[in-house]
Amino acid sequence: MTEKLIFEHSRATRTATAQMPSAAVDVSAIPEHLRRKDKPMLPEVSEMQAVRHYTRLSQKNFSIDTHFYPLGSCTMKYNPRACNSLAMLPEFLARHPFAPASHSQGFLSCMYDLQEILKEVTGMAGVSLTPMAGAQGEFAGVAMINAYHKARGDSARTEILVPDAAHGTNPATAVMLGCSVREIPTNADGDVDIEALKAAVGPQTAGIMLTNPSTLGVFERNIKKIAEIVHQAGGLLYYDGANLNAILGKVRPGDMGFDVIHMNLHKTFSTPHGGGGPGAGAVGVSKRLLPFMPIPVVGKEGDSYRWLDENDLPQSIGRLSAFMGNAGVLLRAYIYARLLGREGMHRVAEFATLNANYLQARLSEKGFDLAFPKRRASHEFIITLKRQKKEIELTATDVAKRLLDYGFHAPTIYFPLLVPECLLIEPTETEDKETLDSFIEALCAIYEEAKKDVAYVKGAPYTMPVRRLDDVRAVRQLDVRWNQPAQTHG
Amino acid sequence: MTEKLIFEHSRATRTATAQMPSAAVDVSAIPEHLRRKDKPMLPEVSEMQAVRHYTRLSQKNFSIDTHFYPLGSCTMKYNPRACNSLAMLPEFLARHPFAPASHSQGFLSCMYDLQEILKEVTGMAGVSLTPMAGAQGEFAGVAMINAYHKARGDSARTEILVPDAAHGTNPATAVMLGCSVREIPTNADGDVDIEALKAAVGPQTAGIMLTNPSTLGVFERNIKKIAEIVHQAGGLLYYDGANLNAILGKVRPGDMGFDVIHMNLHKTFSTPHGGGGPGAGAVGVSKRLLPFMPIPVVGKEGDSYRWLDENDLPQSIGRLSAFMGNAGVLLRAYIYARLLGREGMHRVAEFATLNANYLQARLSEKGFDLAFPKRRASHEFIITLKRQKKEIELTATDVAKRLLDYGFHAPTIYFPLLVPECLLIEPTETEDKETLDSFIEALCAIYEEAKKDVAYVKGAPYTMPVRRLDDVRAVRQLDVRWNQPAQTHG
Amino acid sequence: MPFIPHTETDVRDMLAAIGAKKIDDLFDEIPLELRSGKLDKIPEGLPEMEVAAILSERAHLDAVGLNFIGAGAYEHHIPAAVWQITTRGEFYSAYTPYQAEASQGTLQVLYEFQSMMTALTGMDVSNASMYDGASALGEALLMAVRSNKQNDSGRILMPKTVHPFYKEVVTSTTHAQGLRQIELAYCPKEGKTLLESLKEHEGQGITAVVIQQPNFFGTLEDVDAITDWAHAQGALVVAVVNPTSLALLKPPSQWGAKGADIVCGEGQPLGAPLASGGPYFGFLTTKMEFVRQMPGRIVGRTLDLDGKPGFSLTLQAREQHIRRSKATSNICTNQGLLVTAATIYMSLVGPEGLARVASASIANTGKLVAALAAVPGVSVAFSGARFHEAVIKLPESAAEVLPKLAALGILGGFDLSRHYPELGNAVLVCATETKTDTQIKRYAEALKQVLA
Amino acid sequence: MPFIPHTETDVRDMLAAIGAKKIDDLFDEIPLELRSGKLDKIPEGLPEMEVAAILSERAHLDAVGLNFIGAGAYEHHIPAAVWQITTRGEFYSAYTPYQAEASQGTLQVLYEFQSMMTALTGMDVSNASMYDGASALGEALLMAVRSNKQNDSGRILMPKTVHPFYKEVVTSTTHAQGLRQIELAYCPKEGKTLLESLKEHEGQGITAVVIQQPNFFGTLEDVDAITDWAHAQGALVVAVVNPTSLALLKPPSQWGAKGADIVCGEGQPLGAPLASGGPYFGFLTTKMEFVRQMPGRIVGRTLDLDGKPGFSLTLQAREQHIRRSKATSNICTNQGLLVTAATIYMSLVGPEGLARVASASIANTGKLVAALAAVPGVSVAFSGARFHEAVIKLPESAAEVLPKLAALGILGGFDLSRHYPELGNAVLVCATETKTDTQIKRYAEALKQVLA
Repeated sequence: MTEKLIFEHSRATRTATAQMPSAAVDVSAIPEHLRRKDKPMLPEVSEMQAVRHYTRLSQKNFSIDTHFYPLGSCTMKYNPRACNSLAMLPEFLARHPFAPASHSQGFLSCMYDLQEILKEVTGMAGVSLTPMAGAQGEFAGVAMINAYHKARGDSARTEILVPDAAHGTNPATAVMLGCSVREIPTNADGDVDIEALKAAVGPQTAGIMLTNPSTLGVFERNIKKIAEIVHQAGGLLYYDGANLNAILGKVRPGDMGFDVIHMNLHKTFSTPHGGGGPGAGAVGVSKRLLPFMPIPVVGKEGDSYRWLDENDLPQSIGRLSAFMGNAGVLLRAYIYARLLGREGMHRVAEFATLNANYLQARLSEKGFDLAFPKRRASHEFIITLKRQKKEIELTATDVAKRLLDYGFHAPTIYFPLLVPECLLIEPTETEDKETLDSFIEALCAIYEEAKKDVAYVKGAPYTMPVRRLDDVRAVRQLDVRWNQPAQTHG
Repeated sequence: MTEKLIFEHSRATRTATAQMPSAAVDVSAIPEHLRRKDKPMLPEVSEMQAVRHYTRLSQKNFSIDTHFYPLGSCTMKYNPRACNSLAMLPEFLARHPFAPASHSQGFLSCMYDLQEILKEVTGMAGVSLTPMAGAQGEFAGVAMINAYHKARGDSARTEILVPDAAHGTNPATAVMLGCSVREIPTNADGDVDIEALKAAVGPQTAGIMLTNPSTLGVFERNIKKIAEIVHQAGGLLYYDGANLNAILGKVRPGDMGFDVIHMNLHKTFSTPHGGGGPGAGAVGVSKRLLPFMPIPVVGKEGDSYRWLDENDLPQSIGRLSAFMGNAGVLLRAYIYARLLGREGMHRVAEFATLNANYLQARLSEKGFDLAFPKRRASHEFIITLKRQKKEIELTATDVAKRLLDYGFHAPTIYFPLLVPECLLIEPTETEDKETLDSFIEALCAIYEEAKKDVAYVKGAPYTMPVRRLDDVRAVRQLDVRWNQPAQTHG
Repeated sequence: MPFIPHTETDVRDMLAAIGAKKIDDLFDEIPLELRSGKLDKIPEGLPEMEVAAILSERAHLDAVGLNFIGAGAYEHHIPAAVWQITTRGEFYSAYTPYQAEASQGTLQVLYEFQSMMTALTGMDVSNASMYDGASALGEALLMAVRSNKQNDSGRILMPKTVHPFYKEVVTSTTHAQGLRQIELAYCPKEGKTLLESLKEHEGQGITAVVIQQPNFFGTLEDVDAITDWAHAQGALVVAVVNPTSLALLKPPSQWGAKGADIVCGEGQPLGAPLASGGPYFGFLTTKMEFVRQMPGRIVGRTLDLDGKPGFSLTLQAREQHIRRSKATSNICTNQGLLVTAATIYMSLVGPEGLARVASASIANTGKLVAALAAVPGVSVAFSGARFHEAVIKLPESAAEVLPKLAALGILGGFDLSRHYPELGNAVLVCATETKTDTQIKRYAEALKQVLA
Repeated sequence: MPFIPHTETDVRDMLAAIGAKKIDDLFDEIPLELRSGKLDKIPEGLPEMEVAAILSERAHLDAVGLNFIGAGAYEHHIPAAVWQITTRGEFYSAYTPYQAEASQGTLQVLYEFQSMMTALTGMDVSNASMYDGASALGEALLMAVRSNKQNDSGRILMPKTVHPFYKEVVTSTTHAQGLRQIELAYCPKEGKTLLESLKEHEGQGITAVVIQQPNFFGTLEDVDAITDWAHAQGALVVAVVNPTSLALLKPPSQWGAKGADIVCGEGQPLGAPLASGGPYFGFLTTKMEFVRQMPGRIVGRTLDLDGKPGFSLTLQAREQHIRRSKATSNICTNQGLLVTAATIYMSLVGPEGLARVASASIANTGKLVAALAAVPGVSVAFSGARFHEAVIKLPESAAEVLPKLAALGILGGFDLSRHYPELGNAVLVCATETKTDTQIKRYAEALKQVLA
């Protein structure tokens, strides 16, 4: 059933009275010329209308709490409910970001402990929690690389190397930091082309941004070699920690030779994705980058904790948010880390990898083409529908949309860009075997449907609140806000 | 999509590990012959499996938060979300029922205030909050009537009068208290047959149980007369407060001459219905019944509050629950009362009645037959499909089921028993006019559908998780618990 | 006007449709002399912000101490998921599933709940809940009278070791129907029902024998012997059990040769917070032969028009809205929301988790008893095997000691002197899995200090 | 193994399907010398019950005082419904709506949010959120450079009255792309930007002028004059606004003759708790002509195959996952959950409620200022009209006074001495609608006591 817009429930003077202070509005303190004359077009609805509207809207979402959601490279795993309720304890919610240290020891101790945990799992020398998302973590990472070279007077290093399989954020970030970007090709097995890398490095190399396992779902086997090449050329290594879930407890970026890493805590540490955020993109650094970490960082002196700021880290790349980033997300990550503990962390990568390899093996057996058939899956893997597209015009989009009808969120499609008609599938460790088996059955069933009548599959989804949406129209006839019709309002 | 049973997700040794104490089980303290030998068949699932299962199940419910729910005599109005969050403040949740008064002043003060508020709105002399539902409130009420007569040595009074339109709980309650029940007929306009009442009263009359407005959705106009007749005969008047939402702030049971009343706080005071409870059935009494109130009651001495028990009320009818009833429900009712306040309470009945009369007028205009066309609706009213059943075999059940497809919960059907093919419709004060208009349109549309093809309507619902269920089979092939198939467990 | 969506235009249009001039006209059937209208003592309505401030302040007044009270309400860990899901609007704000097709969520939860309760108790059939444990016992005894065709005297053997407030509730709710409780004594050394005390009731046409396991003192009763004796006498056995304990204790279905006939109890330990005593829920299970005598809602699985399985209320012919004065009980509203919480709780802890909760509670109570008994002047009352409660004897009156402990932040237990004066200065204590060694030590040290 | 559902049987079967002997074999592509495996410093995993105990204890350490700090994060009442709905699993645990058909809930919320933010700011188009207010300002300025074809120098006029941490974040995030901030002085008497200070920048090819309204001191700026000056210079106007204030203050679209060009700000006042500074969300709105230079997600309404309206992400060609190094920004994750909360918040308070919140906050801050100024030695720094913050001057250093107030349970404000040493012992204070007269009095009395 189509849900009206909240504005369509709006009627002039209708209010959720319990949500308004009792006193009438008095604008006498505001100079006449600065006053608002019109009533902003916010909805005028009753409390129940708002509650019912948004409750009903929520039901139109797929989510981890309701569906298998194997969105590759997004690590959609179970978000423990305790992380939410404990991070929302009234005292945590009421704490002002500028509350004095005397009123902050509880929160600061959690942040300090989280820094220590992240140092240990990544093998880095220091951690700053402040970046508010992966992309901001990347920004911080490249900014530190720049600051490092600059501090050494090495001002020629302005080029960032990026494998062509990288997340789009990598080159975008480098550009935001004034760097130029050079792409390094990937070979047929999914590894970085070492010869091309050798040819690319030089005195202009600021560093390389690398995801490992790569977005191709495979572990970069030449990582030591790459580190050697880049380091020898005077560049630094940046680790895009988007895929940390694949290696937690198995191998540490610090041990692989990386100088800086960002961690998507909303992936590996299972903070909620929230329909598009908030995330948290903590950064870890090797010793030589310690002075450049973004502020604030939490320090411990004796038994008490305090913020470290520009006085403590005068070479810092500075602040990335007005306060200290997504504090509540960080609390959730900390709670998750305590629930998991050492053994739990080891098992994350083990079972994420087990699930991915199981799916990969079974799907291959069922006749789907793997992008990298000779490789182990990491925590995710890719199937390509190149053959199906050629034979019966079945596309990745078609399969994705039809999967929704089978009660599964679609995998990531058309990413990485290198693999045609690809589905990047990441089951995560929290899904059970029965669910994986049902997913395999669904994919096989869709393939059979398509063989019989591809048009039917192309018409999917059929059971969602809407059918396939016209994205071209969305751009051409841009409708990005509600316009008040004359009759219903004011 | 059919949702498996939680047991079908179960696998031996699967656990939600974070929910278990760390220590392994040790049964050495239990004598061998008292130990359990088998593993109870509780589900063995992961935390996410449980969360996903019950989240998905929840989506299969209609509820106030998602749908218009005009279930007559159930007062399905908006349950303010603040009532939930404030009643669940950690300190309230952690308080043990036997915590000493020194650790209970907050909770006790809320209960005391609620008693006072309920006294004021009902015009009664005293209130006890302890009954856990309407039916237990009725039980307490009749028990007090019995205790009153007994205390006066009037042991012959063992008959309870009940109008034939009464809730089924009324006669059932009287019987549980060892009384006999005599039904009093209702006249064509929905009022009690006064002559029949006169004929029925006598030295055997313990009292009368009356709902006003009655379950027929109309106000009993002869209430003063009835009170006079019963009181003169030596009986007491019991007010079934199921329909208090119709009269809040307009007329008080105490002023109408009632001796005892129960209030369904989950109706008038908008505590949640919770899929079938918990409710709360506080009782109010006139002066002469004060000594008999069920315990505990909250008393105030100076600035402090304490429980009153059998020492304070030695003639009490006793305890009805191990502790003090549904405390958390009472807290919610108290919070609601504070949000509403005096003005808000006046408006409850006004707008509940406005909505009901509007719906009644519009439906009548659209050709539906009212059960009591000459009467005002109270907070609810009845339409009867007697004519439609005769003409096109359209039943109340058919309309109810088809309404679900239109996105509306059905009204109460086949109650009261006196009116054939009836729909008892209670919109409540929290629904907006647009919703009422859509509901009218839906009823009209269904009628039109039925005129064209009644079989189609009889096949409804079509859009729910299941189609119409076989209730006869449910009784004949009783399946009231899951039986473990041999292969999936242990 | 909190929660009322009507604009002035709406009101005007609606009154016009009705044909009334003003809202007050809609009340013109109420005799004028009855119209009150004033509610002077009701305070003005407040915005949510101000009500929240008042409630927070009051909540803080109930400065919560370290709780060692049990006595029928037990502090257990409740997984965060339980109430986050239970309070979802679709569970929280729905009503009794009268329209089954639009209530499959609640109905399936209830069916799963019934399955879990029959699994825990070992019985054939469960209802969808009662108000609380005490009222469930009342209903169970009324049901026993209806079910025991051989002995319908209404005479009930009621051990003194049964929760005293349960006995009071049974009196309040069953006395009018002629039920009479006959007390059974307990062994002053072991704290469990004296088997010898049964003999005097042989041949008396007893309708039912109640057995609470563990009993109010936390002690384990000789359930086999009492059950077999009762059955030999033609009496039914009504078991009152703690559901947590059933993870480790023999289910009532296996008591004696034939098992208990009706099982009831307080469901609170399964996911309901202490919350000042409610809302909790009672449970009731029985043998299939007695199902039609069972009060309360029961959910069954059936098929829809397409042959697809679904759930609905069943056996409604027993209930008051159909049978009116001939119903098995007047109960209609039950504790559905709490049952939802309990069902989620049991799914999350599973059989192993519940066993660990029970085991850790036994262990902690053992530690607590040892720590308290080590305080000079304090002793343990009973030698019988116990679950997670115990009676300790103090050298001074509990009415003196407990407030002093409370002042130190320790809620030290339930004072037994009113209900069991024969035990002297006795207190019932409890330490569930939530208590740590440090906290137990804190109690012992506080007691030492208070008694010093 | 928290959160892992695999049984031993599952593992065996899955390994068999893969053709591996043990799980560790699946990592055999990782060079052996890199395999770490030890995480010695990570504590053992704990059950939820124990983690809850630890977190509760820590939360209590942050003994919360009566808060009079604002400085960019404001304590407002948040309706209970907001977070009860926002944390529903379907909002909480979904991701970016890549599959629009299975994400209509989130998409419609975002569309409604965009509509509300354009309504509040008066602009044509809004994105679906940025990380926070400070980073939104950085993005707004980068956007201004891309948008201002006439003046793309990257020279930005930045009043000293803009939040100092916003300026720091702008430096951190835009410096590498060549943006340079040029400071504008403020009037020491009125506390707002000196219009005269603009003159010296005429003809300098300024790209954009930033105006924060109300400014960091809580004072209202002469937005019309500055806006008109900027436009006359060919500069764009980037407004930084408090969304609550827009219920009463002229929207940026109406500043001067042509209105601001880009509007951004911190969304926290709209339903996000203080929560140690995050997660909050930034908002960004602009004129339609600049939409393709806007960073971040944008949701559009379109039609489905059946012609039925629906929502999807649109204008994705601007974004990094398509344009990579040529994207408008690297931002992808935004603050969707907070936007959900804000959208529900705005629906619940509506235009009248938001106006009352703003009005009550102005009134309370007025009362607070009066009460504090009555304390001997304390004065008000500025005479300009203000919103809900004010600068007060103390007779002693704030670094001395504030901790003493904190010890009395009063969080007395933000110490301005580091960023504005010229103001002496100055503190920025705030009293929103949540503060009562009693609480304001408590602050004044505590200050009196501390200064005595």
